[in-house]
Formats: sequence, C-alpha cells, structure tokens
Amino acid sequence: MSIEWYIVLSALLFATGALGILLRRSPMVILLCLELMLNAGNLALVAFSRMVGNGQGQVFAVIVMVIAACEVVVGLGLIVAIFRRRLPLNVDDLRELRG
Amino acid sequence: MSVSFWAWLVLLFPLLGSIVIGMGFKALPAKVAGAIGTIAIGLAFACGVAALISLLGEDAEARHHASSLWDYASVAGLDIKLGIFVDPLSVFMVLVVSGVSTLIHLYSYGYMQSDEGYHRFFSYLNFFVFSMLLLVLAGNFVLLIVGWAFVGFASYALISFWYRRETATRAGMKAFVINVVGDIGLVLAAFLIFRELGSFDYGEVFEKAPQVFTTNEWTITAICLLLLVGAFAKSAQLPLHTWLPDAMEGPTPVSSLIHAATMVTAGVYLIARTHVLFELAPTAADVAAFVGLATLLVAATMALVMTDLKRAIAYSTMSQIGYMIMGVSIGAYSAGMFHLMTHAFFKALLFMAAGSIIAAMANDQNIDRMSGFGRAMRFTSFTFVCGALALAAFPGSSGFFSKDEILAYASARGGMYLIFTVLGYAGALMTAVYSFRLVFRVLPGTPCKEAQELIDTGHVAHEAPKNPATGEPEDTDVGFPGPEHHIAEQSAPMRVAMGVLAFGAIFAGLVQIPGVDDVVTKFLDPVWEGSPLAAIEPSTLADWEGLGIGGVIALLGIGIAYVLYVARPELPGRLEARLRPLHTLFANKWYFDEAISFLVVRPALATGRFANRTFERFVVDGLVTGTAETVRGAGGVVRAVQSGFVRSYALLLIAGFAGLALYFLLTSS
Amino acid sequence: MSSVLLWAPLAFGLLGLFLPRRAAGPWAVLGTVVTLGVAIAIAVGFDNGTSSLQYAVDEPWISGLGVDYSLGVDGLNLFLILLTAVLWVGGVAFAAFREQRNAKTFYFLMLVAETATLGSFLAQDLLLFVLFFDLMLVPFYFLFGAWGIDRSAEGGTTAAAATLKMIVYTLIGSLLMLVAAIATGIIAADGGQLTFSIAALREQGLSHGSQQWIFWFFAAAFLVKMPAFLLHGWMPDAYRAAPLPALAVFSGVLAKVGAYGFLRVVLPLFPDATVEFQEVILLVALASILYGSVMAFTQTNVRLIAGYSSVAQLGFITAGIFALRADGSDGAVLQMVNHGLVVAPIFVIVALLVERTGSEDIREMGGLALRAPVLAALFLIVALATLAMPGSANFVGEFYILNGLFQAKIVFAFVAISGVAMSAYYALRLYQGAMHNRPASAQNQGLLSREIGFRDGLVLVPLVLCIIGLALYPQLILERTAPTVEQTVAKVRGGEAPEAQLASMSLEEKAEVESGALEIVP
Amino acid sequence: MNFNEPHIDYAGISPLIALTVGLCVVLLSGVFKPTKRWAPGLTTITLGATAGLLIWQWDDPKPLITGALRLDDLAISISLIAILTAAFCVALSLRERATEEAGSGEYHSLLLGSVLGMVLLAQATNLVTFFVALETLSIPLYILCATNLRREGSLESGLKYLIVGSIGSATLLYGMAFLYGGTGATNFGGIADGIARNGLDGDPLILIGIAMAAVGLAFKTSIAPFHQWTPDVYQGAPTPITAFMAVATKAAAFAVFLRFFDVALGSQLDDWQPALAALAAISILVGNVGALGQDSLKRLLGYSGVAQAGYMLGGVVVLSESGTSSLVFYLAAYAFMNLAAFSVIVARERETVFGDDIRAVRGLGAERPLLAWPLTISMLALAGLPATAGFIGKLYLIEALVEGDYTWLAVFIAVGTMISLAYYLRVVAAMWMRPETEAAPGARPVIAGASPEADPVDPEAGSRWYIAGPALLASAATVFFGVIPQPLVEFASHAGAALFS
Repeated sequence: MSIEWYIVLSALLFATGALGILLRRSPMVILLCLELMLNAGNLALVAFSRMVGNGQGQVFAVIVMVIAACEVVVGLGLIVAIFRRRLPLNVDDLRELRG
Repeated sequence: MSVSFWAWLVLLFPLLGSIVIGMGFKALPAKVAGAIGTIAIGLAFACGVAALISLLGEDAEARHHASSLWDYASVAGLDIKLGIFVDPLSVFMVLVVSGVSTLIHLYSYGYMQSDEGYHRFFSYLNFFVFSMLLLVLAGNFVLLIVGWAFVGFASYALISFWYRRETATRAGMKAFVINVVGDIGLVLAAFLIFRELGSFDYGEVFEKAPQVFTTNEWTITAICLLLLVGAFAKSAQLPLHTWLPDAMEGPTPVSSLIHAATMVTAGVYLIARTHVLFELAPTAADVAAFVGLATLLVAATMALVMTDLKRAIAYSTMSQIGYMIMGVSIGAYSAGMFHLMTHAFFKALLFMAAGSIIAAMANDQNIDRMSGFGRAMRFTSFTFVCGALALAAFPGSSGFFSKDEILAYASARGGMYLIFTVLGYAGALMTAVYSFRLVFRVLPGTPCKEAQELIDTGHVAHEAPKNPATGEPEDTDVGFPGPEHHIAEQSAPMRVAMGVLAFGAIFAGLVQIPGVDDVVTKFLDPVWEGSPLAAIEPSTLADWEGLGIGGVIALLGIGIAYVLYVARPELPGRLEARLRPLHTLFANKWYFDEAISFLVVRPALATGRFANRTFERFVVDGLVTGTAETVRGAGGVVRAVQSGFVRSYALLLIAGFAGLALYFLLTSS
Repeated sequence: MSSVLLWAPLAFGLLGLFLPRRAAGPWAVLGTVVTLGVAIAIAVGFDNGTSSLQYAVDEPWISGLGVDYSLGVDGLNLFLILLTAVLWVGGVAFAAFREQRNAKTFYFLMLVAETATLGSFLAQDLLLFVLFFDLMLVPFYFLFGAWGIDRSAEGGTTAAAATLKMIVYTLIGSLLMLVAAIATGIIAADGGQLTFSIAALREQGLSHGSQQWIFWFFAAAFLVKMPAFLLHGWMPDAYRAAPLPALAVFSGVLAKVGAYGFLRVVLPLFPDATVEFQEVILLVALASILYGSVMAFTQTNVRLIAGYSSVAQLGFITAGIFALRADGSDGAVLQMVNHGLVVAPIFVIVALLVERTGSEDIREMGGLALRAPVLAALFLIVALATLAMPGSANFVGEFYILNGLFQAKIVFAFVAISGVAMSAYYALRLYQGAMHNRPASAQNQGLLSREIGFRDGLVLVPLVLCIIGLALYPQLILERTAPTVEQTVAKVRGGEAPEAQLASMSLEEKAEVESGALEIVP
Repeated sequence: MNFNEPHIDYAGISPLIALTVGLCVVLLSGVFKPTKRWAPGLTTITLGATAGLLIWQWDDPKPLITGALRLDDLAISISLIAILTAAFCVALSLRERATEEAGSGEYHSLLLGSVLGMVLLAQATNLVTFFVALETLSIPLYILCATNLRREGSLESGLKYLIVGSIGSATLLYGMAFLYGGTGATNFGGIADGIARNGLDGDPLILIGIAMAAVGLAFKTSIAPFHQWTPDVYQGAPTPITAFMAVATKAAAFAVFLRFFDVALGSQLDDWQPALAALAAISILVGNVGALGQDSLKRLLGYSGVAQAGYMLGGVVVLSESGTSSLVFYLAAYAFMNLAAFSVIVARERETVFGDDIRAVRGLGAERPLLAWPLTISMLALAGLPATAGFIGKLYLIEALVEGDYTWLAVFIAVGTMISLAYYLRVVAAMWMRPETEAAPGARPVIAGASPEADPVDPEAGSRWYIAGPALLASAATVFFGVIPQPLVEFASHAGAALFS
C-alpha cells in the first residue's frame, strides 16, 4: 500500500478541519477542528517518516501532540473565562473588535 | 575736465536732488525742497553746457566718448558695464531735456505751492529727469533699457501723483503697463542684437552691424521692428498711444514734462541713435515713417474735436511726435531733432499756459465753459498765443522752420517719400486749425464766471475743485491736489518759466534758417557721418519753397480757425451735424481704447477667471483630492473586510494560502 | 567653518528651550544673527574665480551605507546660504517683536528649520542632501499647523489639514527622490565601493537608461517643492494657513531649494537625461510662468498674490536653468537670491497691511500711503523689484535667464517674456490696491493708515537695502557664481550632440570653436 | 555497559537555562502572598541575566544540541531585541489592571515563557525546534491577550488570536511535514541537501511545503493577507502586551523567516522570491490604507505594523547580507519607535477615560509636553522622517532592495510611506494643533472609551517613572540612532554576517 493514500487521508483530514472552522460557530467545535488539522499534520509526518525510514518524523509527531494538548487547554480556559463573563459562546457574536 | 566727466555730473545732480528731497521729506521745508529740486536740474543743465563746450573744443571726428564706472553684470560672455556714451546727439538731448526741465521745475515751484505732496512731487520730478538723462546718455542697450524703464516708472509715479483719484491711479497703471510692453520690445531687440553681434555696447554694435548684416536681411529688420515697439510705446505712436490722453490726470507740470520736453521724444531719440541699424533695414524704417504719418494725421483729427483743453494739447503732441518719428525714419535726422527741440519749447509753454488757465477754472478743463480769458489773464494769454503760433508754424516762429525742414527733406528724397511731404502739409493745416481753435475758444469773447471774478476781484475762483474726469470732489482736505490754485499772473516763478519758453518758442527757429545758419545741423552732423541718407541735402531754394508753402498753409489754417470760431461761431455746429459719423469717430478717439480692451484686456481677464474658477478647482485640486479619495476608498474596503468575524479571517487566511499554493504549482510546472 | 554655520542655529534653539519664556525671542534673534555673522565670514573668505569646493568637510557618517557627512561651499550655494541667514534674521526678529503662543517651541522650530535649510544647501553628499531636504519640512509642518490660521470659518481648510496636504504632497517627491538617490549611488558604484558623494558620482556617471527614470524622480521632488505648474495644489491652502514670519522664510528660501537641486544634483549627475527632457521641463516652466502670473492678477487675497507670483518667478528660474547655458543658469542663481530678497519683505509687508486693515482682501484695503509714506516707499521699492523693473537686480537676473533661453530656444523665450508684462500688472495692482486710492472704508471699517513702527523698520529696511545694493552691483553675485555654473553646465554640454551644442553657443564661443580653441565633446 | 553522555555546551544554552529557571521562580513567587510583589523585579533580573549571558556569547557562532539550535549573532541580536521589549513590557505592566487580575506571578512567568519561545525561535535550525519554539512563543501570548478578564475585548482578542493562530501553526506544521517528506530531514541544512540530492527543484511537494511554511510565518509576522488578526488582537489585548507582541513576535518570526528561507530553501530562491515580494507589496498597501481614519491608536498601530512588516519582508526577499542587516536594523529601530508610542498610550489610558482613542492625546502638546514629544517622535520615526532611526532604517532597507534588483519594491515602500503620513501625522496634529473639524469617516465609539469597564483613571500615570521613563528612553534612542546610527549599523551588520559567511 503506497504512501499516497496516507497523504490523501491526511489532506482530507486537514480539509475537514479547515471546513469545520469555517462552518461551525461554537468555539468548542472549532477547537476540535483545530485538533483535526494538527493531527492531519501528524499523520503526514508519521507516514513520511515511514517512507524515508528515519524516526525524526515520529518524534516530531509526538511533540506536536503535546503542543496540541497545550493549545486545547488554553482554548478551553478561554472558553471558560468567556462563559463566566456570561458572554455568548458563539464566535460570530464576538465581533466588538472590527473595522 | 573731460566731456564724460561733465556727463557723469549731469546724471549725478538730479539723482542727488531726488534722493535728498525724498529722504528729507520731513526735515526740509517745502520751499527749500522746491529750490533744491530746481537747482539740481539747473546744475545738470550747466554741466550739459560745459560738456557741450568741451565737446566743441574737439575736432568733429573725435566727438564721441565712452566711459564706464564699473562692471554692472558681465559674465558668461555678456559684457554689461555701467557706462555712458557721449556724442553731439546725446549732448543735444541733454541740453534740451535739462534746459526745459529746469523751467518746468521753476513753474512747478509756483504751481504746486499748496499741494501736500510737494516733496514727493519734486523728488519724482528730479528722478524723472535723471532717468531721462540716463536714457539719452546710456552707453549700451541694457543701460538704455534701464533708463527707458525708469522713465516709464517716473511717469507712472507722476501720472498717479494724486493717488486718491481712482482715475489717476488707473491712468498711471495703464501708462506703466504699456511702457513695459515697450521695454519688452527693447529687451528682445537687445537679445537678438547680442545673438548676432555678441555685444550690447553701442560702439561695438554700430561698428559691427554693417559687416554682419546685409541690407533688409530678416534679422536686422526684426531687430529694428522690435526697437520700434519700444519707440512707439514710449512716443505714443499708434496703436500704443492710448495711455497718453489719460496721462493728463497728472498735475499740469507733469503733462508738460512728460509730453513736451522729455519722455515722448525718447522714441525719436532711439531711432536717431540707432540710425545705423535702421539704414540697414529700410523696410523697418519705412514702417516707422508710415506709422509716424498715420499718427500725425489721426492725432490731428482728434485734436480738432477734443473739448478738454489738456487732452487737446496732448493729441497735438502725438501729432507733432508723428512728424519727428517720420522725420528721423526717412533720414531727416537733424531736422527731426531740431523739431524735437522747438517742440519742447512751445509745447511745454502751451501746457503751462493751459495749466494756468485751468487753475483759474478750478481744475475744470472743458473749453466749452471757457471764454474771455484774454482780458482776465493777459500774460498767460500772451504766452498761450506765442505757443499756438509756434505750433501752427506761423512764419518766423520756431515751429515754422523745424517742421517744414522735415517736409522739405522728404520731398528732396523724392520718390514715394513725396507722400510724406503732401500729407505732412495736410497735417500742418489741421495743426494750425486746432491750435487756433483753442486760442479762439478760450481767449476772446465775454468772460465766463471764473474769468469775470478774476477781472473784478483779482482772486482765483476758490470753489472746491472736482475731478474733471469723474466730477467727484477732490481730496483737498488732505491736499491732493492742494486747496488753492496758482496762476502765472500771481506767481513770479511761473511767469519767468513761461516767459523764457515763449521767447524760445518764437525765436528758437532763428538758429536754423536755411542757407543762413544751420547751427543744429552742423553740430549734429558728426553723428550721422557715413550715413548716405544724412548726405541728402535739400537745396536752399527747395527749403525756401517749402517754407513758403508752409507759411501759406499756416496762415490759411489760422484763417479757417478764425472763420469757424470767431467770425461765424454757428458754423462748427453745422459742420458737426453734417459730418456726424466722422465727428463721432474723432470724438471717440477712433475707438482705440475699446479695441485694445476687446483684444487684450478682456481675454486676459477671462483666462484669469477660467484659471481661477474652473482649472484651479477641478484640475489642480482634483489631482490632490482625487488621489486622496481613492486611497481613502481603498481604506474603506480594507476595513469592510475586517468584519470582526473570526471565521471570515480564517477564510481569508486559507484563501491566501490557496492562492500562494496555486502560484507555486503554476510556476513549478 | 561650514559645520559651525550648520549647527549654530540648532545649538541656539536647544539652549533656548531652557530659557524663560520672555528671553526666548531675543535669544533666537541672537542665534540667527550669529549664524548670519558666520555666513558673512564665509562669504568674505570665499575665493571667487575657482569652481572648486571651499570650506569642505568630509567625514564618514554611516560607513556601512557609504553615507558621508560632507559639506562645502561653492558658487552655487554661497549666496543661497547668505540669503537663508539674512531672511531668518528678518523672520525671527519680526516674530520676536510680537507675542507668540508657546514661544519657546516656536523659536526652537524656527531655528531647527534654519539648520535643516542650511544643511540642504551645504550638503555635498547625495543622501545627506535628501535627508536635509526632507527634514526641512518637519519644523514647518509644526509651524504652519500649530501657529497657523484656521480658515474653516471662511470656507477654507483648517491649518492642520492644509499643512498635512502640504507635507504629504511635498514628501511624495522627496521619498521617490530618496529611492532615486540610493539607486544612483548603487548603480554608479556597480558593485564597487559604494559612495554618495556628489563629486564622486559626477565622475562615475550613469548609463543613459537609468538616468531617464532617476531624472524624473528627482525632478518630481524639486518641481513639487518650487512649486511648479500642476504640482502647486498644496500651495494656496498652505500659504493661507501659514503664520507670516514663518511663511516669509518658507517662500523666501525653501522654494529655491528645488531650483538649487536641479543645479546641484540633476545637471551634473544626469546630463544625458537633462538634455533629453530639456523641452519637457521648459514647457512646465513656461506653464508655471503664465499660469502663476494669470492667477496672481486675478487673486484678491494678498498672500495668494504673492504665492502665485512666486510660482511664476520659480518658473523663470527653472527656465533659466534648463536653457542649459551658462548665462541662463547664472541668471537663475542670481534670481533665486533676488526672489528670496523680495518675497520675504512682501510677506512682512503683508503682515503689516493685515495689522492695519484687519483683512487680507486687497479689495478691502486702500489709501494706506496717506499717513505711512515710509512704508509706502519701502513697499514700492519691493514691488518694483518684484516686477523685475530694469535697474533692479531682478531685472538682471531675468535678463540673463531670458537671454540664455533666447539663445537656446528662441520660441520659449518669446512666450516666457510675456510673463514679464503680467508681472508688472499684478505687482503694481498689489501696491496700488493697498496704498493708493481712497480708503475702502465702505467695506472695511477697521482700516487705518499707520506708519511703519521703528522695530518693524529694523526688519524691513535692511532687506530693502539689500535689494538696492544688489541693484547697483549684481556683479557681486554673478562673478562668484559664474565659475561653478560654467563647470556645471559644461558637464551637460558634454552630453549634448555637437550641433545642438554649437547652436546654443554665444558668438565668441562659436569663434573659438572655429579657431579650434574650444573642443566640442560629443 | 558504559553510556557516553552527549557533549553539552552549557555556555551556549545558558541563556535558555536562565530563562527557564527564572520562569519557574517567578511563577512560584506568585503563589505566596508576600513574594507576590517581587514578580516584576525577578522578571527583570531574569531578563537582565539572560541578556548578559547572550552578550557573553556575542560573536562566537556555534551549533547547539546536535544542530537543533544555532547560537549566532543573528539569534543573539534578535533575542536581545525581544528581551528589551519584554523589559519595557514589565515596566509598563506595573499597576496594570491586567496584571492584577491574572495574578502577577502567572502574568510575568507567561511573559518569560513567551520570551523563551522567542529566544529559541531565533536559534532554531530544525523543523522540530522551529515548531516547538513558535508554539512556546504563541501559547503564552494567547493567554496574555486575554488577561484583562473584565474587558470583553480582551477575551475576544485572546480567542480570536488562538483560533486563527492555531490555523496558522497547523498550516505551518503541514507544510513542514511535506518538506520532511520530500527531503527526509528535519534540520534546515538537511532539507537543503535533500532538495539537492533528490533533485527536487520545483517539485510540487516541496513547493506546497514552502507555500505552507510561508503562510505560517507570514501569519506570525502579520503580513497581508494573513494579517487580519493583528488589528483586532492589538486593540483588544492589554496595551503592554500589545507593545510586546507588536515588536518581539515580529522580531523572532523574522529571524526564523530569514534562517529558514536562507538555509533550508535558499536553492528555491527563484520560486519564492517573487511570491514574497508580492506579499510584501500587498501588505504595504493593505496596512497603510487600513490605518487611515482609525480612531483607536492601538488599532492604528496594528495596521501600521502590517505595513511595516511589509517593508521588512523586503529584507527577506532580497536574501542578501545587506538585506538581513537592514532587516535587523529596522527591527531594532521599530522596537524603539513602537515602545515609545505604546508607553504614551498606556499613560493616557490610565489618565483619561478615552482609553486608546485618539481623543486621549488631543492637546497633549500644550499640557503634557513630556508625553507629547515621545509620541510625536515615534510617529515621525514610523513615518520615516529624517533625524530618526526610522529614516535610517528605511534608507538601509531601500539600499538593500535596490542592490537586490527590487527597486520597484523600494518605490512601493516610498509610496506606502506617503500614505502612512496621512495617519501618523493625524496623531501628531491631534497633539499639537487645534482639533480638526472634519470627523474621521466611520469613527466608532471605542471599547475603552465607551464601555463601562473603562480602566480607573490615574491622572498622574503619565509622570510615573515606570511609564514616563520608558517613553523618554525609547524616543531618545529613536533620535539618537537617527543622528548617530553607526553603532546600531555595526550591530545589525554582525547579524547579517552571521547568516552569510
């Protein structure tokens, strides 16, 4: 089974993530989609590392997972803060800053 | 003492006078200022005489001197020195100018007594004389232009001397601008001369010109025509004459100074000075001659119908200058200069007498309201008649000899130049008529109110003077013009000045009786040496024939005037009715003002308005605001895209990435 | 020496900030006077007859970028420096005799402006020149904006808006010029040692292709600064807004920097392009002459009459330079000084008129000469000089300019000279409208005729004396300018086709060529 | 069995250690009441120490951690800029509401964390370190933006930054994956070799990778069209943080931008050079026109930041020593100019109720010259007027561009500068000149001004040493390096030499 399929899959993941961000309004879902995009990257890395046959890619992937986790944590933290301010949990309503 | 030394002194005194009076306008008492002014010019005249004497001391060939003080502006191949050129011609002019000016100063000393601007007046007057002397003594074209423009400015200052008069300031402006047009002509001529001969210096130019130019080559013709523009503007020749009648807004002495003695004769001097060039360009010379002829006729017709005393005399001046221009352009140099001299005498005299009368009329210049001054002001009337006789070329008077000499030369030159003789005599007839028209309208008859008062009380009418042009009351409260009037009968200085001039007007002719003594001609001859035209000499017989004809015509004209204005006073009215269109044309000065305003002034102002209202606003500002608006619009777009929707940001980000990726893929393959 | 001259005003300005308010004005005057002293010392020690640089300073400034701190005086800038020093004394003194808001900052800015202006004249390094050229604007931005007049009431713009317009407009040129200057240096260096010293660049020379676009970048900057026709959009508003003492020096000196730039930079560095675009620039110059004059005699605001008249005058100067003949450029340099010397007094006088009439509209003035003969006399002299009355140095300047133009491009000369007649009209109109006729008290009650005060006399009289002095002896400037100008123009002639070169030569030059004394370099 | 420990260059990594230690200490100090007050001091000490260690390493370039990092003058200079900015930020954060709310300790440790990220990023020579550093830099910032919990805008900006930022990093990561896939290496050198070895010139895989990497970096340096977060986040975030972001993030991101595109992708020059040039031009335009008529000063500076980034990208585009040096110089100058401006804004935010609205500085020239001058200088400098570091910076950049045959981009910079005058000088005019009558089109009530959560007013703020000090210091430096730029030029040219030699 050749590498292409992995890349296609990861590309699909990436696209799904991007589309999700574009289409959904809830910050939670958007965070999920971000994860999706990062993991698309991970998948690609792992696949490639298999292809080129050195471990760097996998190491990279592991690190990325950590970072992704951090991001989500921060994101959730923000969402909580917003929630406590009784602000709507809808990114489209957060547009005081514009122009 | 060398000639040029005296010449420099001639320049120095009037300048000093002008500065001293101008600076000391607070310190000096009025009379002193007047005295300084008069004396300064007197000294200039004295130095002129000195120059003449030391000039006569040399032999004819050596009678030209150039001298310079310092490099005025000489780099890059232009060599312009602050230098003068002295030869019989310039000395002759110096004498005429300074001599007559001295008398005019004397006259003004009395005439302007009560005027507030007394200091200013004499300062201007001295400056005027200085400029005129600079003009005639200048040693190169640049300095000539300088003098030329100074004269123009001085006349502006004097014409608008009573600067509270709208009419006066406007007239001054007119005179100045038209003179500037003249200057431009000279400047261009100078450039062309420099281009061809590489110098501005008289000596060099006149020496090189014959070698460089072939006769009637276009360049030399162009040069001469450009010079003529200057000459015409200054000497009030068609069509640049319109400033002259308006210039009557100035005080009377100014009129006499500008017209009679000095400024207007500058053109004549210029042509005489550059005769070398004109002889290389006969076409241009003929143009000048014909313009002179036209002017003398047209002006005469206007003088026939003017009812304003000073303006009538002004037109007669134009006409006389026409004679001179004609003379010097066809080659009658000495004759032209001689007429210039005599004219200076009698015209200055006429203006002074007129001024005296006008003063008696409380600044009213309308001859219809004047009569009977013969009894009221005997001295004035006497001098007035002397002037009129000379102007009308009454046999024996100065005008008689000078004018007819020009015409005689024309006939002697023969060919088409006979036209000038014939029409010149026609002009002479008109001259006689209009000059005595004035005499007969003003002097005889039952005294008018002012005259009567003068006879009875010996007082000059004291009613508040009005601006003759607009009829608005004058600012006598601030002394522009002064509240009192001064007439010759009551002011010694004026009488002296007029007396001397009257003598000159009558007897000056005697220095130049054909065949008997040709003083002027002999004196001036060295200037024209080598000129073929100057060589042409009308035989003494021809001269006398000419004089005969002239005399008859003069008498005839005076007779006509007598018939029209004394014997049968109703005739003029009928003639006027009969020749209505002609009269209207003359009375409206041939519509020259209207034409100029239609051709030049209106278009200029229209362009200005267009530039101001339309072009500046829409194009120039549009350039700025347009750009600004575009940029601001772009800003609006950017800020509209900045919608605040985080998802739209994401979209743009991804779109941007897509675009970039697309670009890379396209370049890759 | 030149460094002293350059930094003296700034030094005084900085010290002035720490003085009490009262002292600020006199101190600033002292500063300008000292500067003038130095300038005069330089002029006295100036050795005329040589075209080379004098009082030269040359230190590396930013070695990494090849920018040097190099100053110098030669025929081109000597008298412009003097002019700057003189006018600044006048302007600052005139301001010091009146009450100024926020005085310390005001004088500080005035002195900064002087340093910047002197810098742009002294600079012998292209980038240094550009730097000072831009820097000049900054203080004037504040002076015009913060001390200016708000015209929004009478349907005009606010001072801030007007001055913003001015600075954006003029910087458009300067920034492009910055790019062009750098490009000049780099292209000329061509991988070698990078330098921006004007002298060095003159030797290295540029390819014709690059000259073409660089020329226009520089031309844009200079033409806007003058301002020339179509690029003068910033001028009316700025002139109406500006405080008069600042405006006097501004239009007296800064406009000249543009013209000076052509002589200092464009002609020597881009000779081919100069020859190539001669006609285009000449057309612009003619347009400026005609348009400026026409506008000047239709305006009724005295500031704008003066403003547009200087558009016309700068047109003459440009025309003179682009006659590409020694006499034309000599005249141009002379005329720069002359114009500075007349336009500054005019604005001083305008200030006095406004004080007397309470209006800037010529129609609401009149009759002021009655009680103010001295003021009238001074004004008259200035007005006559403005209209280049023969006998004034301005006439000599215009005479040289037009002669150069006439010998080079006769048609242009004929058109240009018509501007002279118009100038006669608008200058006299300005004078008469203010001084003559009856007071226009019908429209304007506040009008009173008052003689010029002694202290204002101290400002005005010396300037007028300068005018008269130059009128008597313009050679003073011409003989010192000529050598440098000759050399500058010769550079261009070098780039010119021989026959064109012959055509634009005076007679004896032709003679020399025929006799083989003068070599034509095609 | 014996285990040969890897050689560790402690000197080299000492700055990183210092920062990490300091980070922990500050964090701990925040936990206990009495030590809470020390946090700012400790932070400053940490920063000082780090700076000292970095300077100690000056001018001996060496790879660290088996080539994952490279400590050379470029890295050091950039790190120093970042640290300087952080120091300013600390000063400006004193008594700042945001600090109180987030808890002083956390706030400062997050700041240090971000700095750590920057120092790393400046040294990164490996995709992994690159990515890690980038995130270490960003994530604390996401939080710091939102630290002003009571202001809705602050939270909003935090979330926006997080979301868009993560998309950016995701894209970057994906691009890295491709590059790795193509070349089989993660360290820059290896990538370059890989491209050469596998003959991947213009290979779609690599190019997509480049594109994605470019997007990620362009995002961090807020290059249009990836700039849209900038104005919002700048406006929403607490002002000291905005100042920090505006300068330090740009600096670090540009450092890696240079390194990555030079070392790793130098061979692909012809492919990416025009693209980057186009991006630069676009953001010059967008940034400058966007800033016109903005009433919020922070927002205005945000847009101007976009434009300035466009100028600086020019330094990357030409990929030359002079380009790099000019970029570093400009970054340093940019730091001074912006810090001066932001200090004044902080002052006015606390003094007036207008927050960062332009009304807050109206008439400043007359009443508070001590604040007006710094802001004026920084505005003039940003507008690139002479006698300021800004002018020299532009001069330097343009010189580099012309040398690199990108004259048209130089002209673009000139044009952009002209537009920029309109808004920079508007601020100056507001300070010194009588108020403009024409209201700026589309002016909206601004957050701080209009909302009830406006910060409490401290009328003395402007004259407190920890605000006036930085303002004067920064503006003085701006002028100093405008008149005597030589030292800064030396500094910058070292950095340039580090990359090309």
